[in-house]
Amino acid sequence: MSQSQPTLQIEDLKTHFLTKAGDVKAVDGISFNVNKGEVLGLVGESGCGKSVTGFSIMGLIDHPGKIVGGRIIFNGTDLVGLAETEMRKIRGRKIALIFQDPMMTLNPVLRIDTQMIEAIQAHENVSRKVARLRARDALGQVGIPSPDERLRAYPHQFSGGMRQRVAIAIALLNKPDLIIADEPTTALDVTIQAQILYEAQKLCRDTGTAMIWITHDLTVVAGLADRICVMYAGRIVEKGGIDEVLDDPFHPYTYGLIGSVPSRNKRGSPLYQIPGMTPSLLKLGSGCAFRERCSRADEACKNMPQATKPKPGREVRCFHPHLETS
Amino acid sequence: MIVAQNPSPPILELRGISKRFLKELDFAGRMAERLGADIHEELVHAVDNVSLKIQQGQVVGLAGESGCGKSTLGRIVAGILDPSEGQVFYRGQDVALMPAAQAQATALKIQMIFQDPFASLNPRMRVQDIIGEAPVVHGIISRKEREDYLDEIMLSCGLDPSYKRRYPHQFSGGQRQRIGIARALAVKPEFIVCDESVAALDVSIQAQILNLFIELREKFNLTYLFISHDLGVIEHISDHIAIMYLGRIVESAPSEALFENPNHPYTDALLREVPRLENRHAEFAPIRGEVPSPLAPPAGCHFHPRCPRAFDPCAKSAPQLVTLGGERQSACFLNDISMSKNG
Amino acid sequence: MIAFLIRRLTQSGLVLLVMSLLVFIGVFAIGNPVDILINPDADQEEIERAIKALGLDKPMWEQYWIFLVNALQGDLGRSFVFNIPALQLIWQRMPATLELAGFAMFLSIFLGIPLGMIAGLKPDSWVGRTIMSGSILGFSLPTFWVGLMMILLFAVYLGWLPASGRGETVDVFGVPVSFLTLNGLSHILLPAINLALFKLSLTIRLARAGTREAMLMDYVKFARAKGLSNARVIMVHVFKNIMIPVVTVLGLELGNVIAFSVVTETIFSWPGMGKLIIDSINVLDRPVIVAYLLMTVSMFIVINLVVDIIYSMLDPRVRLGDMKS
Amino acid sequence: MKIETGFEQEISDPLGKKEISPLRRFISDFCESKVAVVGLSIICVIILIAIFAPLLSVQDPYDLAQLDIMDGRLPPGEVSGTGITFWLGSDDQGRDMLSGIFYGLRTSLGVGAMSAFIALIIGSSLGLTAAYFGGRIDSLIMRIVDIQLSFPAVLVALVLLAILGKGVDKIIIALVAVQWAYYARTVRGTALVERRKEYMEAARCLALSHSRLVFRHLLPNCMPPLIVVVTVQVAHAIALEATLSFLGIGLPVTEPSLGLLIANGFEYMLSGRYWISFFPGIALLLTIVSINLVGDQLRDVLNPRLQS
Amino acid sequence: QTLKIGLKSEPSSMDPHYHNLTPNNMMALYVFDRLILQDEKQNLKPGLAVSWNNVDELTWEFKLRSGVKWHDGSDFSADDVAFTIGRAPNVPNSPSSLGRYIKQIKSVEIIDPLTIRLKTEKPFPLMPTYMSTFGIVSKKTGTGASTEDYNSGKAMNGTGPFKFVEFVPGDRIVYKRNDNYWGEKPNWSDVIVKPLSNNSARVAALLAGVVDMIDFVPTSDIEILKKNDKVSISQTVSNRVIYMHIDTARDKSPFVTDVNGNPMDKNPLKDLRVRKAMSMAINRKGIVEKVMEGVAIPAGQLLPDGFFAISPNLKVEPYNPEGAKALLKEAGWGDGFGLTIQGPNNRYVNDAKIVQAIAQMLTRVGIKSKVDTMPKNVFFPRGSKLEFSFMLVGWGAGSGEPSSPLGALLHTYDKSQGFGSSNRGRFSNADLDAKLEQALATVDREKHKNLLIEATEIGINNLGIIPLHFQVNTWAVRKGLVYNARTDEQTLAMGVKPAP
Ligand SMILES: Nc1ncnc2c1ncn2[C@@H]1O[C@H](COP(=O)(O)OP(=O)(O)OP(=O)(O)O)[C@@H](O)[C@H]1O
Ligand SMILES: Nc1ncnc2c1ncn2[C@@H]1O[C@H](COP(=O)(O)OP(=O)(O)OP(=O)(O)O)[C@@H](O)[C@H]1O
Ligand SMILES: [Mg+2]
Ligand SMILES: [Mg+2]
Repeated sequence: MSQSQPTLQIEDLKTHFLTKAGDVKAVDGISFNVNKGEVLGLVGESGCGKSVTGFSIMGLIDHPGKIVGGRIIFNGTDLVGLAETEMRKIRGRKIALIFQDPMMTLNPVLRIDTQMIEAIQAHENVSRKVARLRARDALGQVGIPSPDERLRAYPHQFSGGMRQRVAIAIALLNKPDLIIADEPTTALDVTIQAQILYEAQKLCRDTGTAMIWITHDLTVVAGLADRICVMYAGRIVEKGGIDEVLDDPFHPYTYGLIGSVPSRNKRGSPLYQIPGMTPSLLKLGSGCAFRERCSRADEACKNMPQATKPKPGREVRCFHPHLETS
Repeated sequence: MIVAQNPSPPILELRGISKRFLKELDFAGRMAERLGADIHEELVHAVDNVSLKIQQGQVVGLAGESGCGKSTLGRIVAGILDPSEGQVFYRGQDVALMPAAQAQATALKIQMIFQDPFASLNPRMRVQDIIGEAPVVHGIISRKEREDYLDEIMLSCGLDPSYKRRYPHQFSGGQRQRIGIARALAVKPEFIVCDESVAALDVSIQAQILNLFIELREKFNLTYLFISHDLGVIEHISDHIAIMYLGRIVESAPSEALFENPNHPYTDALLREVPRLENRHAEFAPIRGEVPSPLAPPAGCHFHPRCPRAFDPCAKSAPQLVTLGGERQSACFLNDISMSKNG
Repeated sequence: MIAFLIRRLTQSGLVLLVMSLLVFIGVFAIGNPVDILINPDADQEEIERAIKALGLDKPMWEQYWIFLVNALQGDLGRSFVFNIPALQLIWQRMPATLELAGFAMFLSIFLGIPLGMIAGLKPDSWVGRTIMSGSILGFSLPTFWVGLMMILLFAVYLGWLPASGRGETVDVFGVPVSFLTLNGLSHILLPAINLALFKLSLTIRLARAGTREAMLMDYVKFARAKGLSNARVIMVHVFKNIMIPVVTVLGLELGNVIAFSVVTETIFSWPGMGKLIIDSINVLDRPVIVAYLLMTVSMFIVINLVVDIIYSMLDPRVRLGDMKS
Repeated sequence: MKIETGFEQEISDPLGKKEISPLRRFISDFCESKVAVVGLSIICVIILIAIFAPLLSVQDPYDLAQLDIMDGRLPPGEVSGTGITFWLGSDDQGRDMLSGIFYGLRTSLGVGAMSAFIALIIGSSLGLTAAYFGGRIDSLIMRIVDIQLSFPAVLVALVLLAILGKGVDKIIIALVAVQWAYYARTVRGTALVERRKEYMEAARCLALSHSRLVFRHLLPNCMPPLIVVVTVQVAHAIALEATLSFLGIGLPVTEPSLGLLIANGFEYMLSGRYWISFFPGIALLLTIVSINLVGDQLRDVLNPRLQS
Repeated sequence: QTLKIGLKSEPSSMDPHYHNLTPNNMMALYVFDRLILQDEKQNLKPGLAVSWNNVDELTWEFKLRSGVKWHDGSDFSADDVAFTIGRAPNVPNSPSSLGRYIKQIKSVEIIDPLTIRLKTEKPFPLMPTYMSTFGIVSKKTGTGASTEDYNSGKAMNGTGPFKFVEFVPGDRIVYKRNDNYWGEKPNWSDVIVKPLSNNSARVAALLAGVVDMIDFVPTSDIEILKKNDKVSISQTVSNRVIYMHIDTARDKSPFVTDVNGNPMDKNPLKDLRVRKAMSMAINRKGIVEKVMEGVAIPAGQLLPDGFFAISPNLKVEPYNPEGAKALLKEAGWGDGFGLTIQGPNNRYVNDAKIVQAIAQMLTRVGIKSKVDTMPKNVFFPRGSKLEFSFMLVGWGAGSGEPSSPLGALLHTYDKSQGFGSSNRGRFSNADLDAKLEQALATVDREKHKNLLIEATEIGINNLGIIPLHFQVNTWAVRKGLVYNARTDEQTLAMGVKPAP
């Protein structure tokens, strides 16, 4: 891997939602890099701030939300505070987003071709005809049979898997440098999920596009990602190479997460169980957010642990990481 | 001796169960059809001639892709839907032929736990009513015993009894699912149908609920029909697994045997696609195509258009589910060939 | 499509039949129009002669039967009062009402949708709040009261616009319309606004709710993630989606506009069908009442049909064949 | 996917000690909008006025013996022959406008609420029946609903009242006739959705009786949209009654509702005797606007799609 | 110069013989002259007939005006009159024909083109009056013409002061001046008549200058219009008496109850003393002042002063509630009884309000009264079916003399002779019947008049009806114009002149 600058570099990003009930610190100081051609897995439980991270990068935070700190350096430019017109040029062209629910992301009342062509014409001054040809090619690329006819269809005429492929095709249209995939297979069957994963993998390999794959499903990340970031309550608690983290988790949360995935060798026996439930992001104290559920927590955890690098390429935020097992 | 060889009947047996959903045409529709409009009655074979035996204390997993009829089958078992054809036997007795009182008792013996922790609890009832309504109505407990009984049930489902005056929305997803379980347990069931009961939960919560299922099974001597499309979960909890494809069971075997050595090409493909923690940097090799519409399933073996090993007879007739030794059953013509080769 | 049409036609036929019967019985129950129509000076012999002349001496069922047989041949009877075919009378008045209703609809759509969208995009701004407060007022004010106030203000105190009547008309394809001349326009403005007020508020609310809902949808976010400009997102993605409820509801409301013109026409002396029906009810001119109701119902049926077809065009998920009613 | 806001989490935090019933939560949501709260207060005041009208009024405006035509059309503040001060003036029959408005509110609200209530009972029973049993019963009821809805309310009421004649009971019948279908449609719509929800299946699994299913499980969950429809329809009914009174059919003249008071005073508008029509008009406006304000906020609060 | 008129009631047709209704008859006057015309006080004056007299008791001779031309230029002659007399009673589908005014004519005899004789079976003193009620149409254009032909203008060929231009129902009727008119030529080259049925809208239209003249100015607006310097008002008492009709015939009357509202077997209204007490209880001046805002005249008989055959002996009943109570007591109703008063709410000026006011007054003397007003379409049929006990009605004597109300309201109900057709109280008095019938057979003007006065006195003194007031009709015109207000409520462009 070359030593060139990473495609995306996030430094201490903070995105808060200033609601009436108080500040929701959905993303609270996260940093990570994504390199060219790399798949970064971003995992964590529901509500931990994965999607907000993705939207922060795109500059699409919903109303009470605001980036309150940090930098998002994409190809050398800081996206935080970039003018809306500049940001629009990056969205969809340099960075593409794929959503979780394929039923909801395509506008039900517009034809597929309209939705694809507008994505091209938003960035390039090309004729409809040319744009249409490109749209057709993109559909073919994601394995949709007879793309010419399918262009004229409406989203509801597609099955869930097909729709997700259309979404991927749209993401591909402008050959972006980075794709943010926000749980794109969560709503799909295993067999369809496998097809989507196959397309995604092929894509990164063929085009060298970098990808952030957001999911709560460790097993998916295991097969797809090169590196992994584990999020908990708005912070990244652990990151590192996929094999290292999964085989040898440092953070008690990662440890528990991996333990709670049913798998062959644990059949019939009780799964590892993280007690309690995800805390409300509104009422986070100053200390480690996981301490209420953590078996290793002690007085020290009432303070916020800083990221440490117990091993090269690994990073963990914990006072009592599972270092002894390694 | 003879008695010992003839064990008690399975707690639940399905024989030739089919369920068809028919969207009939009204008068105008029929007229239009006569006039040559492109309108037809739509017939969905949601469940097609399914037979299955479940022994007391077993956990039977039912897996398959979306729309293959898992939930429909589960509902038939739970008595929410009536089968179009076939019989359901509970402890050897045909449910349809039971006298009313017994039928009701049986209905209570078979309970169901649902997928959506939000939709499966009545948002306008307090937890105590959700759990306590049916036992009081059916005279399982008296009104006076209710409080104690509630505490007991809630505790065994890992719920704090002091929450019983709350409404469902005041609970997290995992807790809601526990309330659903408590509701089912409150009528003292013997058999529980779990329809995707953990699909909507986060992994950590999912583990809690799965553990609870395993715990309760031992504590109350329950039998589960565990429906899920997540083979990892199925594998974890089930003793025996049935794989469905487009309304039919294509393979049914003890879990170990099934995962070790899948017989049906569909099972095989499915298992290979299950993402696992151990598979890093996987090469994904998906089955092409998607589940066909149940409105117009392919002739013969429903799987043949997607099957890498399909051959002539597959398109012509549907293979029967045959016993392949032990408790394994499979419905594939390839077995005929291998058997004839062997034999 | 064919099934849909067959379903509609049978249903409509039934509705018309039932309705004509009900109205017939109803009007029969109210009384005998001759008592009102006849000059008070007339003696009993004259009254009887008139009853006979109008065919009112026959038993009701026979009258209804005669009516039905004639109706099937397109003859809905003659007005007792005007002695011209009831249908012709309604045809004469219909363009005025349709013009008024159409103009009102035009106002409510072309003002309502943009206002509603603005309110939906900025629900918490003062603009949004003002629009919404206005729409609540428009929603609440009884039409007749507003009409009176408008006459009082614009016609009497300010003297800007005429208080009543239709003004100059120009024939377009033989149909007189008034919005093409300045004088005609000035006449139609007040009644049209009056009639439009309720629908305008309704449109604003529909558009606002639709916009708010659409803005929360993933597809809007996805569209923005594609790098589309705000204008395109709103004008295409949001707009097309809110058009679905707006068109359906407004289409159905067109019927109501036509019906409510009864009130507006009474206040503004607009020479349309609404005034005709009130007058006809007042003098029990049964053929006109029945014909009017049959006509309006037929009009509703046609409107509903068109609305459903537009609906199925706007929303590709909908198949006409599946629609029940 | 449900986006959880911090706000909701706080309330629903199961670990927290706070216990908030749906009612409390609903009230707090409702109070978010100041305008709606003002609207609600106005409605409460109006209802109180309506209930206690006989105590608040200096005169029984419905008792002809208490009216004297010689006190007719006195401007606001004048004193009648019998020494009563007409703070808002009097109408042509010598009716104290303030008392008239109090009683008129009583009649208008009564007619609106009563018709909405009866229509609610009829409509929702039919709607529930249609949704729960489905099939032919459903088609039959819904076809009738469609037909009813395809007639504009004013026309139906107009024709009906022309046939029925005058009276509070008659106008209630007419209003019920034009309103029931809205309830039936609403209830059926929600009931169809709710019926398919898993909690209904669970209840069936528990072998509960049909009536328990319908009335304890299904009906309460159909209430939110119904409540919205009720508020809107009460407002509509009041406005429609006023319109019909204005057109000269509906209520008896000696017991005027707000609409009739307005209609009576309308002809005096141009001549400067504004008070006969103006004050009841304001009362009517306040009533309808505040009901609608409340209904609006209810719609927002009860609409699951807009709820965070 | 154009005159725009806003009318309360629109004619239902242009056909002068289709519908015997004031708006129709009045609009017909614009185009079609009559043999005899009525001036604004309803006195007869020559129209197409210059003179008329009795050849004998049973024969009337009319001398026709010479040199009169139809609008199409052809000459007017006796043929046209004969044709009209043949057509008027026989218009197909007429809801109310003019036959009533013609059926006494047994035969028509044309003496020469300008002389015509009408023969009757019995002496018929009202012949000239009746001949002033319908327009004469041209035989040439009228032959075979249907009502539609009149509406479309095809058959609108008259001799009147205006020529017909167009009729747009609900919107306008347009005329232009007949420059060859035999009589006084109107001041207006064009007349546009607009129906504006809503009272306020009509006033607003005048104030906004949309029309130059309106009729039936609502009483409530008269004051302000009088003060407005852009308009002026003209008023006159009308031939319409507003009265209460009483169920004097039945022993059990549907809306009479005892004090507590329970049905009663006795009908106090049969007792003249009770009726007298009711009449005394009514404050007519109060009604006129407060309800009618002064725009009416208290009534003591069937027609106001100045009309033919007015009784000098009948006076307006003074308001006397104490006397009324005493009288009620005397009649045995000292505790009062219950009564529902019915009335229309869209027929007469302030009709519903008058009913309420009367209910107030009766309640005050112990007759507990309720009010039930209804649209005229419901009221009249029910009234004619004798469903009421005490009701408010009005009667306009189109003929301008009392035989019309006497015959219709107070004569014993007699279907065969056509008497009592509107006698909704079924009052019956043999004396009155005899006097009236005799009057109607007496051609001698003075005798005829005295008989009518006697009949009127019998009817009023027996309180077959309780007269309340005579309506005063009000027109408002733009400043600069004057209108010669008419007792017959008609609004004629011919009567509108620039102010001197
Ligand atoms: N519009 C908003 N207003 C207030 N809070 C918000 C908003 N959007 C998100 N949040 C908060 O931000 C936090 C993170 O949300 P996010 O959607 O990123 O979670 P996630 O990790 O993507 O979860 P999931 O797996 O359910 O998609 C949540 O706790 C949520 O409460
Ligand atoms: N009430 C119904 N009416 C018509 N068709 C139905 C009905 N219920 C189910 N079906 C059809 O029957 C088939 C099987 O449905 P079912 O819900 O049993 O599938 P499933 O395996 O549970 O799918 P999933 O994993 O998505 O829950 C589907 O094609 C579905 O469309
Ligand atoms: Mg997310
Ligand atoms: Mg399912």
